[in-house]
Amino acid sequence: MISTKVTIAGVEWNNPVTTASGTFGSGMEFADFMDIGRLGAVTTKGVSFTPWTGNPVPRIAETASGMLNAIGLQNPGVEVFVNRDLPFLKKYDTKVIVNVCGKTTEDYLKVVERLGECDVDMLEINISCPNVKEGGIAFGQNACSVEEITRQVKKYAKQPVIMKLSPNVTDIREMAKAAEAGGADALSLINTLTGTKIDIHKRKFVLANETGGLSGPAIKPVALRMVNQAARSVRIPIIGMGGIMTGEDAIEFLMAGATAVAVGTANFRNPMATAEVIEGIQTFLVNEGINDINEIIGCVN
Amino acid sequence: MISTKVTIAGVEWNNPVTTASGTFGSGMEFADFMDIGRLGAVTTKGVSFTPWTGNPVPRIAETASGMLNAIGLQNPGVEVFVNRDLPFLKKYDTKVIVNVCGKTTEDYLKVVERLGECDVDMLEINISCPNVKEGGIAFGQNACSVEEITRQVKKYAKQPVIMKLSPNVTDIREMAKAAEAGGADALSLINTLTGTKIDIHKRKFVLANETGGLSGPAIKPVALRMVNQAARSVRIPIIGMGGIMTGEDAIEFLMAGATAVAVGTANFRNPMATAEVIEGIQTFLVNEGINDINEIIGCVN
Amino acid sequence: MAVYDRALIISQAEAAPGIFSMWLETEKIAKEAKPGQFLSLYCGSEDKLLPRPISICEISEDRTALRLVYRVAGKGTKEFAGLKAGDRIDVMGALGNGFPLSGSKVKAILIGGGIGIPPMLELAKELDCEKSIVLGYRDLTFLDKEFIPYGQVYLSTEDGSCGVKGNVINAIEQNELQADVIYACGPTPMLKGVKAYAKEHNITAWLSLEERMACGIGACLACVCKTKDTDHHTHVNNTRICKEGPVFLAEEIEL
Amino acid sequence: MAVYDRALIISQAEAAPGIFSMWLETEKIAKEAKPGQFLSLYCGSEDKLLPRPISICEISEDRTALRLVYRVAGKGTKEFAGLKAGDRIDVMGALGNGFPLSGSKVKAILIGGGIGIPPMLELAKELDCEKSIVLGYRDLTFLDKEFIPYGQVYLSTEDGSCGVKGNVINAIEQNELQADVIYACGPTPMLKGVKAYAKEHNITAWLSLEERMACGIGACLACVCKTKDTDHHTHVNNTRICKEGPVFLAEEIEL
Ligand SMILES: Cc1cc2nc3c(=O)[nH]c(=O)nc-3n(C[C@H](O)[C@H](O)[C@H](O)COP(=O)(O)OP(=O)(O)OC[C@H]3O[C@@H](n4cnc5c(N)ncnc54)[C@H](O)[C@@H]3O)c2cc1C
Ligand SMILES: Cc1cc2nc3c(=O)[nH]c(=O)nc-3n(C[C@H](O)[C@H](O)[C@H](O)COP(=O)(O)OP(=O)(O)OC[C@H]3O[C@@H](n4cnc5c(N)ncnc54)[C@H](O)[C@@H]3O)c2cc1C
Ligand SMILES: Cc1cc2nc3c(=O)[nH]c(=O)nc-3n(C[C@H](O)[C@H](O)[C@H](O)COP(=O)(O)O)c2cc1C
Ligand SMILES: Cc1cc2nc3c(=O)[nH]c(=O)nc-3n(C[C@H](O)[C@H](O)[C@H](O)COP(=O)(O)O)c2cc1C
Ligand code: FES
Ligand code: FES
Repeated sequence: MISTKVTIAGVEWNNPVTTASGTFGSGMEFADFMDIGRLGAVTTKGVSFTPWTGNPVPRIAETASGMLNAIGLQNPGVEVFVNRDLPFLKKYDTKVIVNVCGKTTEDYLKVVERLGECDVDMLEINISCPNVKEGGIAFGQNACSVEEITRQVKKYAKQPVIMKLSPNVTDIREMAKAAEAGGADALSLINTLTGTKIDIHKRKFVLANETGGLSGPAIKPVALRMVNQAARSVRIPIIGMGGIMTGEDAIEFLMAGATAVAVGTANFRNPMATAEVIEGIQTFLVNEGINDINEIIGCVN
Repeated sequence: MISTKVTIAGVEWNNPVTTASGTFGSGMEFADFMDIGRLGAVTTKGVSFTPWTGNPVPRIAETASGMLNAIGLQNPGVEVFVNRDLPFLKKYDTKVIVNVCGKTTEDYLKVVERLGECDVDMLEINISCPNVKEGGIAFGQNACSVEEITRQVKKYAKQPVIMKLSPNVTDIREMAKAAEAGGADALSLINTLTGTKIDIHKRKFVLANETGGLSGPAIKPVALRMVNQAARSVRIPIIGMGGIMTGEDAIEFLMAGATAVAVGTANFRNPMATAEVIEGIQTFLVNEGINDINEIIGCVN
Repeated sequence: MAVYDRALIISQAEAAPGIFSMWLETEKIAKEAKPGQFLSLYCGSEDKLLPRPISICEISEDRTALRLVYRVAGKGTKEFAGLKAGDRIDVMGALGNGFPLSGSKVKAILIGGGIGIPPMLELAKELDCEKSIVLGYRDLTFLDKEFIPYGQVYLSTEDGSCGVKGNVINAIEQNELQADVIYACGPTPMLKGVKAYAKEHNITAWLSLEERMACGIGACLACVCKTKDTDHHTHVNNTRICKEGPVFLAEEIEL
Repeated sequence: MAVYDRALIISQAEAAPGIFSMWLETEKIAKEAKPGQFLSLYCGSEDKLLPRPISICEISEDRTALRLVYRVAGKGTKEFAGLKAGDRIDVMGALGNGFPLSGSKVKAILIGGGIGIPPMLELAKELDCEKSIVLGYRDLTFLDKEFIPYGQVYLSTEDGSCGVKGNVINAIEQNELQADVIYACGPTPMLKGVKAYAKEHNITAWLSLEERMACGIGACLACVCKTKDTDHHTHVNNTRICKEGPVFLAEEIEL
């Protein structure tokens, strides 16, 4: 019997695969295509305290082996999440990770506080969204503010806290260490790389927001490098993501030092992508004669 | 008659297309496939004072719409360059840009000094190579050291100085401004993004150097964003690069604010890539009824 | 319920320069498909990740196959145009709400503009009432002959080479067409015109919208359009075109 | 001189499980090609940018076509295996130096290991001297029958299912083969063994090396191998396999 169980900040997942925030809604729409209960965890779209309208359209653009998005964290707010989406998710045998966003520290804390009353397994704090003017990435590009917001969130959080880091930094190790110093229970990375695209016939940016976040296989080499650097710098577990399309891609992240992985953009190419990643991991373990997935975590280091 | 002439730091190029350093050797090998004289400028592989051996192999790996390289700046040193490669390049009606690398500030200055005696049109100072342990990127990730090395180089340089910036930074605008403050005549960006790849069967990094620089269409959105940010932050001209495969790609960089562009990884897919980019630019100008390429530079801003 | 399928291409032909007509065998999707719904088509080449939304143009009588008519607009549609009978393509569908079929008592105008024309064909077949069909083109026409069995067809072309010179509204006005309900699909400027026209004449108008999509199933919020009222799902004045649309009552959305 | 060509695929067949044999019509390249040279093959899919180096296995008698024999090792070779007669593929060649042909007076051993076997076929055809041909396989053999006209063929397999159990050196020793010159292509461990054997027996050995390539023409310095002496081009102890090689005198390089 092969074991794919992993434990992140005391929470045991059936397998190391979750969804990347914002690419899977709250799971409802994907339930037509796959059994959500097969996932190690579901990570929700970013949830703020009040409803957010997001950015004007066009919000996305395709790029070579990647895509840009500037959704701008549109979401119905934490109350709708708690009353509509959470009960849906709780029907499945999977962990629930709520991705939290805010424009000010207070915003984050109010959501964290509200979720403290709910049956949620983990919190993922998005301090790295490149698509909102205030908050988001501003918190994630400076080691002091990463440490400070982590410390604040930890004060209020009833669940283990995953800090989601931005790749748009000179040294990811500093940010990882700052989050750890602030008390983070785990890290997730990478969020998207800021990029843009121009419509040369219209002579303007394709996205209404001008810039957006680059995701997909294009960024995988950068994501893997950062996950590896972070894993070598901190003791807390890491959820790795960025361009994972297959089980083999996921294995690369595990070997680089991630304890779990998230599948994002791949969901748009194939709504069964997460299930196929789980199967691909299992096939690899069988073929290589590995009995416990934990054996390969960080094995390149 | 359509004009594709651009002027960078007082040097007039017949068209805005050059080669990205390290992807075209000193041009000799590509002369079998195209007329090098058609290029606006040839940018050479990095040249150091003494011969460099570079990194162990494997030095490259393919990634989705991109590649990783960790050549490590192998080169025969400035004397061989001056005596063998430069005379070859001077046979063509194109500008010659020499890419300069070093491990210490002194290293750079010695090369710059030696080239001052030579018939070279411009110098490109590579302070952004992620593949050498000392020098390279270390200079390019901190605004103070960018400004300082620029100032030093400018003291010794007899030719206009282009500072080549690293994308592995939190804020490219700071680096651009620092180079401008140090006296740079132009900027070029982006160099490669640091990334990695793992061989899951061997359970080790694919590259002997562990990490390498990511280039190719995968990074184009990031490159375009940084070129646009830099163009909005400084007054000196910019040579844009990162994933340019076609004339349309080049036009995107010009519209983002670059005065010229460099074609790199595309040369490996197609040895006539630079010539085809030049033709593609011309076709676009004709189709859109643009008489002077300078009309579209920075037009999205 | 939307399903993902590896559909078989039954036929592929160039219907007009740059416009292709393709029949797909996909019983799972065809059996419950409705006019105005669309499919997500996936590219085989791995550098293109996002699905291409293409409307259902016709549903085969035995409901095992779907016809798509599409214009080669970029890299993805170019790839599709290169596929041949016997090849397979990944598709998801049927997506979106589709056009609501009004009863047989009403008078309807069906308006298609450019590449918004294809979805009107299945609608024309299924709508059981008096129909005027107005098709607007830039210059070259396509698919227009196929509408003849289903109603009176009026054409407009920008260059006047065929039918009324001008746009679809010009064609409606010049032909003095009357209606209780309008169904329209086409470029945004046309839809704006239709919305204004319908409001002025107090006609119910159903508009089919376009927007860039990533998931196609309502999960990513890429494809929103502004709404007059707060949307029941998003709780803001924004609704998902791929899920709540692509067909909306003109008065409920902002263009 | 190397040229870039859009070659026509004349035929493609699976020669053994996972091993494909493809004939390409490319007069420009074939007319000056030599055994031991290779081609860069480009992928059609835009997500794969780097060329795949594949050795010339045979040159047609009229020098208009080339045969390549390759193993499906990853994404690129998988794409090539899907091409059919009549399709086209971008290629560059002929690249590298090729094997130097020794005169007719000598005794030669040609050694091929695994997917290093194909280039030995054209060499066997062109070498005009007494030849022993030693082919090493893991288990399943391929291409071995085609060598029979050109010399005495000896096989080795790791599992002993065919020929000598063991490697090519075991086959040489067990068959007591003698030579003045050795030509070898195969995996690095095999080449190391050949180098040591040649040194011990004082035989001139030409080895064909492999390394990851980006440009294939000597411009990028991706594909170097360590050399005993300073290389004339690079001025360091590193030489370009794609340009100065892939064939080197064993004593001049470090493995
Ligand atoms: C609901 C809906 C129904 C449609 N029905 C049809 C139809 O029946 N026939 C037809 O020819 N076209 C239709 N379109 C437009 C069609 O989706 C685009 O022309 C197509 O996606 C272009 O893809 P490409 O790869 O050729 O272009 P590229 O420019 O290479 O595409 C790049 C990206 O932009 C997206 N994109 C580009 N143009 C559009 C567009 N106009 N709308 C939405 N996304 C776009 C692509 O899907 C892709 O993600 C429809 C669009 C929508 C939203
Ligand atoms: C001079 C030379 C001659 C060769 N001749 C033959 C031949 O005749 N028949 C044959 O089957 N194989 C030959 N090879 C090996 C062949 O190049 C690789 O098997 C092939 O490139 C793998 O590509 P892929 O896309 O299937 O694998 P992937 O793993 O998807 O390739 C990814 C990248 O790695 C490179 N790569 C992977 N393996 C190798 C390798 N062993 N050597 C060099 N680059 C590699 C690819 O070219 C590509 O850039 C030769 C290699 C060299 C250097
Ligand atoms: C459409 C879209 C929306 C996203 N929304 C969020 C979000 O709400 N919160 C967040 O932390 N990350 C968000 N992300 C980032 C992803 O969770 C993930 O970090 C990133 O896309 C890299 O993974 P991938 O390459 O597998 O997509 C979003 C990404 C995409 C493509
Ligand atoms: C194989 C290789 C070698 C390179 N060597 C150098 C170099 O010597 N000096 C330098 O400044 N940049 C070097 N670069 C970076 C390129 O000049 C360029 O900045 C980068 O590749 C992005 O452009 P591209 O995507 O068009 O390749 C190298 C890139 C590659 C792929
Ligand atoms: S495309 Fe994702 S919500 Fe409509
Ligand atoms: S592959 Fe570029 S030098 Fe050999």
